[in-house]
Amino acid sequence: MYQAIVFLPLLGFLIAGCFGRFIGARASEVVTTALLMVSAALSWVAFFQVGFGTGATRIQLMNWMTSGALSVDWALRIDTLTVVMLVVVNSVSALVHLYSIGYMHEDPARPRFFAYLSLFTFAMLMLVTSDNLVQMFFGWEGVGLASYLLIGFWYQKESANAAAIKAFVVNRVGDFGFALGIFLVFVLTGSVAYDAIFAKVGGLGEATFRFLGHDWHALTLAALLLFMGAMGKSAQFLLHTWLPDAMEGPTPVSALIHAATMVTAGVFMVARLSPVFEMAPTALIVVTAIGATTAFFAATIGLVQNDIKRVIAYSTCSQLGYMFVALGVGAYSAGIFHLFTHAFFKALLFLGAGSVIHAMHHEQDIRNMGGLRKHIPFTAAVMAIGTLALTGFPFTAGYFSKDAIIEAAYASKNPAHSFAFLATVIAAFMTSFYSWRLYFLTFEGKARWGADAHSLHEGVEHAGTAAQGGHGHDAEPASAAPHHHDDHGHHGDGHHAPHESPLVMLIPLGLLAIGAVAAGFAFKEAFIGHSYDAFWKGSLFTGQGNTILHDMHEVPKWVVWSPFVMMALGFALAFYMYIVNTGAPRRLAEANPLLYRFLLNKWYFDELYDFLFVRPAKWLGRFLWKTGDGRIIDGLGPDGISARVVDITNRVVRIQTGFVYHYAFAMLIGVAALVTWYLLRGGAH
Amino acid sequence: MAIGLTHYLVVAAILFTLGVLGIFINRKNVIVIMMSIELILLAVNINLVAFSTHLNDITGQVFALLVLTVAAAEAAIGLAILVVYFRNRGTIAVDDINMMKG
Amino acid sequence: MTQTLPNLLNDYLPLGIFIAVSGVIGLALLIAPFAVAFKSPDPEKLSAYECGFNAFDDARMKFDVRFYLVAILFIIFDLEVAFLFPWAVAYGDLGWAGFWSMMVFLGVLTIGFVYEWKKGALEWD
Amino acid sequence: MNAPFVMPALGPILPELVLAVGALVLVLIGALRGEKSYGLVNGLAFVVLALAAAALVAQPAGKVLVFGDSFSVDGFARIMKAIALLGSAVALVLSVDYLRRENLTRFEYPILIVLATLGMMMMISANDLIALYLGLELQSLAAYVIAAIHRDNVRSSEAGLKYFVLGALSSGMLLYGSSLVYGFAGTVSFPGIAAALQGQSSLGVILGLVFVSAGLAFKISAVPFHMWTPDVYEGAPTPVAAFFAAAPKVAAMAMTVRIFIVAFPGIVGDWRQIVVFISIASMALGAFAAIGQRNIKRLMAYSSIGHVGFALVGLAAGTAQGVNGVIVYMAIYVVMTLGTFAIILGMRRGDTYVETIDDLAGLSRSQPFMAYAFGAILFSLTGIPPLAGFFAKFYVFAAAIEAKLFALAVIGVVTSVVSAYYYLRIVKIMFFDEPAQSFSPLTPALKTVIAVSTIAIALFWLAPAPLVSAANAAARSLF
Repeated sequence: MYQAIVFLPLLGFLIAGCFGRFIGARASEVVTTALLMVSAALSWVAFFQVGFGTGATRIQLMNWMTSGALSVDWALRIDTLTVVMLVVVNSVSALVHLYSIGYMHEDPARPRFFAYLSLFTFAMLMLVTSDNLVQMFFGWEGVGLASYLLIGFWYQKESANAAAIKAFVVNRVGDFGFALGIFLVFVLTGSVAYDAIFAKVGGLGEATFRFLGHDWHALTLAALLLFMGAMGKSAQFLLHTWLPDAMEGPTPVSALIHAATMVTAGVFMVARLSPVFEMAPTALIVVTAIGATTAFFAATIGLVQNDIKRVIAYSTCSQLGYMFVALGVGAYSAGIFHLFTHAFFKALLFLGAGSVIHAMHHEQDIRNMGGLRKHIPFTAAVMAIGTLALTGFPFTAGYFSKDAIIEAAYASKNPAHSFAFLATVIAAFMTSFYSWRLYFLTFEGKARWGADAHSLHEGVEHAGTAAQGGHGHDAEPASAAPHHHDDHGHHGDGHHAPHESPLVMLIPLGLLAIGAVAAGFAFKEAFIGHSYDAFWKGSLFTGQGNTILHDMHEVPKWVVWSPFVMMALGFALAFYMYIVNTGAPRRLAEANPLLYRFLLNKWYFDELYDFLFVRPAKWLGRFLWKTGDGRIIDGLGPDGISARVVDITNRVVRIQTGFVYHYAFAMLIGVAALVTWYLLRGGAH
Repeated sequence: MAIGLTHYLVVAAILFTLGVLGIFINRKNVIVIMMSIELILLAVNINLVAFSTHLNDITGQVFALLVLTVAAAEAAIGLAILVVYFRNRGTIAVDDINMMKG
Repeated sequence: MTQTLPNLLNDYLPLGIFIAVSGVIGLALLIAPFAVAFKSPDPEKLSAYECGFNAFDDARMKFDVRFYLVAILFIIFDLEVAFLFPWAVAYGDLGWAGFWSMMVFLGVLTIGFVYEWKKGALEWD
Repeated sequence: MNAPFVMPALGPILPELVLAVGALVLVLIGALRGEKSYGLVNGLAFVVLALAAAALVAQPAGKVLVFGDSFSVDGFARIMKAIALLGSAVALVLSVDYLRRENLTRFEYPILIVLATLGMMMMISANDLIALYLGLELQSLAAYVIAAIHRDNVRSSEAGLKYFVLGALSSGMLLYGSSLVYGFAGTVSFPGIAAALQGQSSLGVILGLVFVSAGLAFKISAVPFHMWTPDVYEGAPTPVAAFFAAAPKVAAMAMTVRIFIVAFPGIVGDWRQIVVFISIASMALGAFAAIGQRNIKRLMAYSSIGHVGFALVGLAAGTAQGVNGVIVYMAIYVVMTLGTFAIILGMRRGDTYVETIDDLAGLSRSQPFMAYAFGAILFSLTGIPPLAGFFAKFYVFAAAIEAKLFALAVIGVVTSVVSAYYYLRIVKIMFFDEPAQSFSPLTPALKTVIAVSTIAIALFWLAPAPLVSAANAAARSLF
């Protein structure tokens, strides 16, 4: 059964990828979606079997490679943590597949799209079922690759390419740390298999590792390096810049990859390696601090964003920060629980946003929406549910998981806990504000897309998109134009009212809405409540002094109430500013122009990186190359190193003069250097 | 004074160095490079024969004989390539052999 | 190690004599023709050699690249034949295996020869 | 006095015999049938290579020494020979269409390839310095000629000339080193040298070793003996560059590994420094110098320099695991390189072959198959999992870490990140730039080579075990 869960998406990928052209788009959609459905159904079976029964197991597929002391098996590790992830990944993926049938129905490259989606799902499953670090790294890179392909799916669009490359490059930074971390763990424990690592790690508490002339606490260093990988993948503070840009991809992709699954891989990894992190308290402080910073920082940016998807993207970033706070303070189960619930409501929000975009003829700016509830009531309803869940309205999914994290942050003994508590509570307020702001601006109030406003806007918008190759629908490939939207009218002269999306898109929304409401309530006891031990069965490790799960239930009443109060305040403020007194936001922005601009420009992070890395690179590139070459390298992304690289390249290439005697001279120098080296060294011994 | 192994080795080393220097100091004529290469190989042969006598082991001389014949083949091929090159460029000045660089 | 200077020079005496003798012989050979040679040019002596060179010409003149070819072909066969000498000397000890080894070697050379013949490398034109 | 001269056993050298006799027969056929015989000779050359491969596969396992121990047939030799034969045969496949279009259909070409392959097989099996030198020269002499095969092209002849001059210098250095090693160890046989040294190194031997390494480094084009590579790759006709980049590298690497591991096992500490130095230098130079390149053949030259550096990381470890890494690396490298060159040969508009990177612009739209295959190969060359190139790097780095060469491994990882720049730049140009004029359709031969190599690269992760375990056994046969 577990093999089927993991390999059915691969099968789907192969069918759609290799034969998509022959069997046609419709067949590709049906095949991949059906396979995913089966996989998802099996995942739920596995979930109940393992979580509430005794099905934890390890399935050896094959010996993958053996090289000296290193032996890597290819095996599926099935425990509670795995099945939770299986459920999340497969459920969301199946629904996204289904949804995409409707959302992408105009795109000529659908087989490719569905193939990528299935490929991504397979890689993600590899990641979550991994039995050792190498296998995890493998899945880790696989999801990165699939994400790269999906963000750049509309490759005719310049911004999509830029975003794809940015995501790729930023993730490479994290992956570099991750790879080093794996090496270090291997050096320390002599193995990459989890069981062997966990067995050995207890005895390594005092081990040190000499690196760069300094003795480091080995496990702390390893944990920090691994966490660096998590920061890249999960878009944490400093390495977060790729996530909002990744919204250039099709909306279902955003829902699947950039909300529910891939970005949570970092959280999963830290939870999976909890025995390592538990032994490295310093690393946990860093995890907490970074998580809290991200939660706060991303929320502030979310306050003023106007693109419907970007708001949700920053919200994702912020929620991921919550999860890391939970992990950092040792409440691994709370982090995973939030991951679980977040997958439902965030996917719901994204898919809902997709539905809005679909209805609005590819409009993404919430300032140009409003009053949509009357036109697309179902979407509005599910978005409201998603927003409630996100903001933590009592008894929705977010209420249980997010409050648990805030309580854990308060109860923790982690030195960074008060900062984490403060940051998460304030972020809860901001979350509530920007979520309701999004909702109110989109669905309530006066319609700002009326004939005048819209046609004016549309002219601008479409001139813009036409320049990029005439895309519609976030931006479809040019080949789809001129597009006839049979089901939602046409553009240009005259305006047709927004209308509800087709049923194939509404079903996933409905299902996710159920999840967003019920997931918290139904599984609270199992994840973080009294049946904790029976449910997790040791798949999450907590150190002996770690009593956080007990402590978090003993916090003062005001702490328990604080998130609710914050949520209510946020709601009230949003209601006031966007329903009651709609002039207030403008006045506020005008009163604090600096702050407003600071937030609107995302704390100027892109500009800062641009200034620190990209600009010098460009300058040096122009200076050194004088010709158009500079563009090519710099086009590769925000990389300050590229300037150094170019510099070195030029020196190196200058040696290659083309003269035979210079070449011979180089050889002679080489020989002479080696001989000299041995003569000197010989004198030394 | 008995001429010992060391003397042969020193002569060979000098010849070898001359050969190597000839390759990259000379900027005029590729033929000189060919000669330098022969010089290097001859230096090697002196080494081999000297060691062979010193060690009282025939292998060195066998090696030398093989080097000699291979050197002939090498020279032949070198000259052939040089002729082809001359036909195309009309020059065999070492300084002119730099169509490709970077 | 602690040789006196005269002793050191003594060691190099044979070398000095060698250089002196070679110098004398070289010079003698250069000068002798002026003293003893007949100088009676006639058309036969002044006409070009068989290879097409003039009898009296700049020694650094350019000459036909085909000479290279002939020289190259010669040197290859010449040097490969160098293997025949040790083989002939030791022939008695080698037996049939040795005989056939050399025959194979000569066979390979012959194939090379056939190739160059058929390619026209032996034709002047 | 001497033991009677007896005929050596010929069974173990059957593959070499097939190649040698085959080459001679081909020369005769070519000579007798004249210039028109290219097609026939080319076809027969495949037959000869295939027969040699068959003879190789049919050899029994185990280690045999023949010709007075100067020729070793062991597991290591067999696997490297198999890779080299494969490389040569595919390079020959790639050449056919190119030669026809460029009017280079000379029957000497396939013969020279066969002869060079014979030289490589000798290099791989050589168990003493003489056999090593002869094999090396046989391979090199053929290679010099092939580089200049385009007689009327000034670049090709310049490539040949440069290759020859520097190659001759390097073999001179190798010989000089050999003579020193012979003199100070008293023997030319590799095991004999190991026995004579007894783990001690004298200055003479070290000096000899340095010169020998210089010669070897030239053949594998490792820095600072790499300078010929870019010029020769650029100047030589593309299929020739493909040939140079694949099989001879494998043979030279095998020879390097064998001489270090078999002849100097006791003084690992001494030669490791040489290997580490040239490995780091090669990785770094390969990564940096390739970035500014416009000509894709030049770029591949630098790329191959870098890859040799990575393979040397495994050798630097000096362990069976390291050698295992080298074998795996070279096998995967050959597949990737041949795939790349097949694509470069596909860069053709009508009868004109182009070779600048800009010509690839927008390839994903005009020739999606080519673009995606090339993309996969480039990602693999970068070393991104799950493609084969990742495993190649993984094994050598793992071996280096086992051998406690942490700095080397870290530098390797860093340079592989740097090298990602220029590989991904090509991806960017292919997928995101405005399309250039599109290429003519691929020939079936190219298509096959591209498809096979891409599939091998993309699906290697499913079953790395056969190659790795074979390499493992082969590596152990040296120790």
